[in-house]
Amino acid sequence: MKNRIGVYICECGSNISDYVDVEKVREAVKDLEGVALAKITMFACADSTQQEMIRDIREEKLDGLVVASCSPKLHLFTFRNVAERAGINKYNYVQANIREQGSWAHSDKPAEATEKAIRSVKAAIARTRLSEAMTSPVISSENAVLIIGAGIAGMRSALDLANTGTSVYLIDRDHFVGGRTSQWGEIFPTGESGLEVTTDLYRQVMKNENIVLRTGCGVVSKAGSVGNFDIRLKITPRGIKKEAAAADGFAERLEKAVDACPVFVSDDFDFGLTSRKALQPSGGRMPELPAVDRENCTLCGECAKICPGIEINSEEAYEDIKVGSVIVATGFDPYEPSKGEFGYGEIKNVVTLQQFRRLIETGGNRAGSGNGRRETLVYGGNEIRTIAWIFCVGSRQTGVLKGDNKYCSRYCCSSALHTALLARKNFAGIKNIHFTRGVRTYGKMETIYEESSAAGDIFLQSFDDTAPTLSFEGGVTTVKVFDVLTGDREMEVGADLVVLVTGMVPRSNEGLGEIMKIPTGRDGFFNEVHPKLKPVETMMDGIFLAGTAQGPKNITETLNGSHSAAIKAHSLISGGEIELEPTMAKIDRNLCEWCGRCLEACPFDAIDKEEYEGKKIAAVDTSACKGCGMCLPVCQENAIQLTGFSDGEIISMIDALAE
Amino acid sequence: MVRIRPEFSDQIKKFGGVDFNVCYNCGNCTAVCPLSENDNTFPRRLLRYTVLGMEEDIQSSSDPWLCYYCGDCSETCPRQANPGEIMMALRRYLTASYDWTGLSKKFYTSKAWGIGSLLLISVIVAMLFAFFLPFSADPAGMINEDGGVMINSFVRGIEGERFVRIIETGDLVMAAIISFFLISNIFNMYLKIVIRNRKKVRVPVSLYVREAWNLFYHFGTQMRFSKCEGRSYWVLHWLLMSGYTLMFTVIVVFLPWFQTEKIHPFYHPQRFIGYYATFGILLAIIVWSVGRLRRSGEIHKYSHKTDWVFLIMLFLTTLTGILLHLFRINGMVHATYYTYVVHLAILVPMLLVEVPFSKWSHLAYRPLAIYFTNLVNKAADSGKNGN
Amino acid sequence: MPRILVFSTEKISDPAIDLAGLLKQHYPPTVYTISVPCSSGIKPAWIIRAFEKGFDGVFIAADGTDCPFSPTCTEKTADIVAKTQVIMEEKGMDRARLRMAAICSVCSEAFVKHVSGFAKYLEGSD
Amino acid sequence: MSQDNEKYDAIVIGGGIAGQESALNLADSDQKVLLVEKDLSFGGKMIHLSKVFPTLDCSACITTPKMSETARHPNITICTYSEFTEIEKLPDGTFTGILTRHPRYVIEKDCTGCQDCEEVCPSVVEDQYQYGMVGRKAAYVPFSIANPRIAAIDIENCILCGACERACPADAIDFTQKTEKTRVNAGSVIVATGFRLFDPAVIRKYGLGKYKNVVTSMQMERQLVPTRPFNNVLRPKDAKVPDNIAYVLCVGSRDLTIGSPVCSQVCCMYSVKQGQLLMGALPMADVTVYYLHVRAFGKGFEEFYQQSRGMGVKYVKGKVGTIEEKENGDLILRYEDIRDGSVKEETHDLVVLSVGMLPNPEAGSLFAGNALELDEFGYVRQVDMLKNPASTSIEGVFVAGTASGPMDIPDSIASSGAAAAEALSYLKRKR
Amino acid sequence: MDEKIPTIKEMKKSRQVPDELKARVKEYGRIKKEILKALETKRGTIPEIAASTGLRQEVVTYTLMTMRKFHEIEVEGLDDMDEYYYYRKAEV
Repeated sequence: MKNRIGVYICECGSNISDYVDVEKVREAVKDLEGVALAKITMFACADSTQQEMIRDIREEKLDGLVVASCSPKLHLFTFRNVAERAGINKYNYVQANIREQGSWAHSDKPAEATEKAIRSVKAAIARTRLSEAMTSPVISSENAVLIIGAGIAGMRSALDLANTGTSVYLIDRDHFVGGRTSQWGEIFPTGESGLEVTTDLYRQVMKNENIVLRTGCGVVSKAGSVGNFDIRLKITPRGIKKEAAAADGFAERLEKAVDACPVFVSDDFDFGLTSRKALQPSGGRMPELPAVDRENCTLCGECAKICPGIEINSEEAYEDIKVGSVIVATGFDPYEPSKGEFGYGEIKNVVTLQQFRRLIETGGNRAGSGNGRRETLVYGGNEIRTIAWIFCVGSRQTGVLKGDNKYCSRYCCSSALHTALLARKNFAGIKNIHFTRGVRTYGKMETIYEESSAAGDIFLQSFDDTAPTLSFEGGVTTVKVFDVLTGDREMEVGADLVVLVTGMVPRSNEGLGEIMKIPTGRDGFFNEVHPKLKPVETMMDGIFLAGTAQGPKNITETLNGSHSAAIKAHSLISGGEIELEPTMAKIDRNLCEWCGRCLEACPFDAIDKEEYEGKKIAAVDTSACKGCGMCLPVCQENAIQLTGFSDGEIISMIDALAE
Repeated sequence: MVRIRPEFSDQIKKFGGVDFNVCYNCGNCTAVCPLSENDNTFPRRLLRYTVLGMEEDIQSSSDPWLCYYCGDCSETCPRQANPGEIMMALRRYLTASYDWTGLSKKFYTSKAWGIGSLLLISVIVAMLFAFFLPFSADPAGMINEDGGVMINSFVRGIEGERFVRIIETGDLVMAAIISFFLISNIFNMYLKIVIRNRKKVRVPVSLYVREAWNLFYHFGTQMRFSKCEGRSYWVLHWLLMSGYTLMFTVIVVFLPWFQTEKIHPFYHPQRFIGYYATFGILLAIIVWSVGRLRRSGEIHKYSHKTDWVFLIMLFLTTLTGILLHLFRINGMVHATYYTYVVHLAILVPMLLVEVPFSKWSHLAYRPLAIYFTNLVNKAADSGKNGN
Repeated sequence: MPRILVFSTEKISDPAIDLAGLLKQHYPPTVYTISVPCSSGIKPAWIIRAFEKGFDGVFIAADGTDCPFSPTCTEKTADIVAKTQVIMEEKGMDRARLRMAAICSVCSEAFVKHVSGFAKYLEGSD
Repeated sequence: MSQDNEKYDAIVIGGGIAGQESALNLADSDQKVLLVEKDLSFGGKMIHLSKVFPTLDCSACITTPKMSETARHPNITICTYSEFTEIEKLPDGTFTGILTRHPRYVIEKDCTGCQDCEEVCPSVVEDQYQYGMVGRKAAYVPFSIANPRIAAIDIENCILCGACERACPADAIDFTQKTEKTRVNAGSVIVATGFRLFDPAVIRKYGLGKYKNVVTSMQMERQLVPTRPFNNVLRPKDAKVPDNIAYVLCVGSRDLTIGSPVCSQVCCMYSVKQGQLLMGALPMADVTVYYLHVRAFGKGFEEFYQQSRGMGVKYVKGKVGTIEEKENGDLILRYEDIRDGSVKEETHDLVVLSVGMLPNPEAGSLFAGNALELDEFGYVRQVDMLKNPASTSIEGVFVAGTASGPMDIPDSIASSGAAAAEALSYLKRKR
Repeated sequence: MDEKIPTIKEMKKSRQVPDELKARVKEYGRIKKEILKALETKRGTIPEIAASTGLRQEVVTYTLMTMRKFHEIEVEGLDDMDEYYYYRKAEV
């Protein structure tokens, strides 16, 4: 209980004193219990007054401070600072707002404004008497970060963090890094290939001694909280000894071993366009080491007989690491159309955008007559000239399009048009007909749209109430649509190839969301706390999102998010300790009868269960609690208090105001 | 059902379409066009037909003729797709598509054909004079009492009145040829715009009569053009059109009255008409040539080669006409006669090529298109009201 | 004049009440505020206490959708109101003496309207 | 010019949301930051918005806490009403430039923001923060949630009557203040100069300025804010409550006639948002949006757009060609309804032009000799978009937010994170 | 506190007030007076005020809304058609 409180009533020039009789206020409070002095000042915030307060606090041995002046929004921190400089705890300072909520709001009724000011100051004094000295709790933190996913997002974040001295564990489920970007070929706007970009990042990653890269690696479990996460990793062996690759003649022997491998699987790097063996060479991907696909390997041993260095029998390994923060960069999967969706899987010349990308990249399908210096594009043995592009497959599923993906996948319009232009540039005689639902080449990407239409690409459009239809008759694939741009008349195109412009869905992540306890949104992607206030933060303190794990993005946008996640993680943990808000829920251990309601109410997962004197009670995870107080009203036993807003403080204020 | 034919737009590029593929179908052009109305919305729809290769829809449309190319659409087009120029190109394309001989298309799309045909006719005209109407060697006595050259008396052995009759006959033959082609082309146009539409609309005969006044009204006034912003264009166009038509009528139908030996006083209608037409035509030529050279304003940004041929031919005709007049009133006998032949050698091919097959044909197509459009629209309206 | 206790929130509704003063938008001077971190952390006991101590009405100026802590703020605050109103009815109080509304940080006009209307209501019901 | 060079780790030019976010990120990583804002208050454009899409939370509720956090941060120094120019790179990789502080003729530390000066000032000019819809005084606090919330004297419009000086209870008015120039050094520079709003007066066929009931979307934005210029959403001509409002999209975007080929990314969504807000503010009103393509591409945008359709906002595909005024101030919009291909004329009583973003030309002139490269559209060139998106043509200078191209708020914030992260890497590398 | 010399004097030495600005301030004052006169006895909508003062509607809107901002004018209800608000002089 504070007994020597100093009260300062500010005139604010005349802004307060014109309407509030400050002398009357002083009279009313100067003799209250606990008040050691009460003064009137012309400008409480003036430097000289601040000095005077400090002097008073020291000389009069004050233990609490009340300033009745403007809104705390303006000067709470000024006077907390005064308190601190004078040697009393800053939380023993309380500000009474008698300007914005006093003299100004009630300038029409000065007498009542004075009355309100008196009560407000009394309430502030009452609160100060019960105020607790608080210090911000500090927890230690590990200056290490786990980054899940070594695509462009994960590698970017890893490099940022490592460059600023933080240790990074960069893991990827796959045996090769680069993620979706490495599959993408030439990219707008610079024309670099995705593989070039990811290889460059990979080289930087390998050079950086602060980064530990683990491929074939996933998260098994997570314990602990911000600053101190305990993570268990599972590492699937690559099946190749690193040293072996350096040996003479390895490349030839590997080639033979791949030939000898009897297992054919669809090559997901080419989105199923080609097949590969269970023993996969890197094929230009990083690291440039082959890997054994454990899921499909039959352990026949044929390869190992030919190529020493292949170890198909090595065991899975586990590794426990301690990190201060986690960045989730698990990326996206392209939407997989269901069988029969726009002819997919039923009509043979229907492919997805991603497959088409690989088709024009691989070059393996280039053949045929050639027209001048350019080759023709061949798919399934047929020359491709007219390509029908069907947009929004797996996105914006509203109206006649059935499905759960209501969102727009953002990147596909620009990407499809860029790809169509590439096809036009690289192959002879290509004609592109785009069946759109309104082209969404936002920002500078509008220039791709302009370029492609200038080149002669044709755009048709339907609204939600209709969609293009496909038919396959007599060896000809026909796409039809009622075209909004031509007075809703039905248009048809005979297409050599149909490309379904498929959007993004969250990448399957084997329950990572549950392990990390981070929520997903309606669209299935991981959700940030708030798109503007906390755009890369998750509800779990210390766990951040980077890249398309959060939602559809293009590469530049992905990089922006990755940089942001990295610097947020860095500023959170690099100091070695984390300062927390002192306002926090506190459990009265004697009163608590664990019912779990507080756990349910807490938006931050900051309530744990613990044993106390033979009973189960709630415990507040101080590193996660944000002091919102949502657990307070749900507690049947009134066993929770919020520091700074305890029952005592609030009730004393209510009483003072009601008096 | 419409089958998309992307290659069609390449064809229209030859008729002068520029950059129209960049159109993103915002409809701005149609909305700013003061002539675009409910039943006939353009230019976007026509541009769209072009991009998609909807040839039949284009051929049965009268819309390109309803456009007077004020340039507002192109000027305000956010994608700079030159919608106005596509209407121009489509007018050329339609002129070619009405022409059953196929010559028009050749003139428009081939430089060799375009210039070759003009040269050929020019040479034929010159040859005709050389063989059948050779010059009299003696300039004496060719000056009349006014001191001017006797224009009709320079052919050896043929006196003035007969000469005029011969030239008049030639004129009428030429007019017949022009009319034959033009009228048959117009019939073709009628088939495409009115008859093909029959599936949808049947036009009652009475309507043809009731709407006929429109034909003359629009031909005479070009009133639609004046709805476009910038009235000066309309004035200019009207001056040219009226001057040209006057001249054409006077020369073809009233030659004996126009081409007299006597030089009338300045205020005589014969001379007055000549001066008026010369002024109108010359002014238009100068303004448009300067415009095209400077590429000022939307309508002059792009010039098809036939635009230049047209302007040059018209200019040469006018120039030789003026010279002829000057030489004549100043009594310069030889100069007058040579210039007379040169004048005809330019005028005749211009009329033969331009009137039925090229630019000048719009003089007929435009008012007819309005007429046909009114027929179809009114028939459709009464059909709707009747039902 | 009826006395009203307003529970406002530090980040969202408090600035709106300040703004009302700044713009000289008057409301009854018998409206007092206590500011808390989030409107979904108000204990029913506090509200009941206010009534018992003589306040005629309690107004919760809630965060609404602008809540910096959780999107569930509105429903949680509504739960508190509902729960408290049950207690009020048990104690024989008019449940309409407790009101809530979301007040965004610049919604000063809305605040003034709400409390003035509330005051009028309370005056009438007295 | 003072001799003592001030030194910082980073200078952030522009105090909008991008500048604040960049500064906070760097300051949280223990870098000393100078935030330079040319306006009287920082906060940028965002502080003036109503609610923001697609979450519909109020812009001020998001911005003001961020502003106080920035203002309070021990590692951040803020200079408002200031410019940082003539920047040069030194051989050691650091930067130097001139910080110019313009006089506001008010002593910052003494002003309490009481607005007594405003009350007595007789000179009224158009309030730029209300986009000219009402007036403000020549002695004024910029806007109610300004930071710092203190007064300034607009000397250009001051009639030198001295009333403000007499009225100020804190003796904070000081007409003797002069422009101050200081040389400042920093390890790196972040350009967050933001964008310029397109001025649709140049599109004469829309009649902005001539027809008083044609307003810009920013003016509508202000009308929808609780601190709005009028007592409700009203027509600026005769203060009538509008009941049939039209939005004209792509005004100043995707339009080569005004030299702006790019899509502004935000106009569709803010129009969708304003439509929803208007439906709330004026329940009887009809809202029609004339659009080309609805670019609802971001997280939650498409859903937000569909929601507005569900609420009854009408969407018509077609660009408005011309606007004409009727005698009663109503406006006739002529457009082609693309779906049925007909030309239509529709009467509305208020027309909102959804104006786009243009590059802020200031970004190019910050550096001595215009050394900072711009792209073909006039935005700051991003030299490595596929690996380091915030990097510019000068190593050590980074770009955040709309200085590099049109962006919405979440994208601006993300790009500011990138600028801060790349700047931090640069600073660590140079040390 | 010691008597301070007003700093405005200093400013007046180096600065002239343009006539155009003086005229504008005067004009605003005139319009303001007109509006107040129109509202002397009864409330009015902006078209009504414009009609009775002969000022252009948009000028009345701008000035009246500015006056409202500075608490010189208050809003008093909506007309029967729900189209125009009534405004009156603020009670000071």
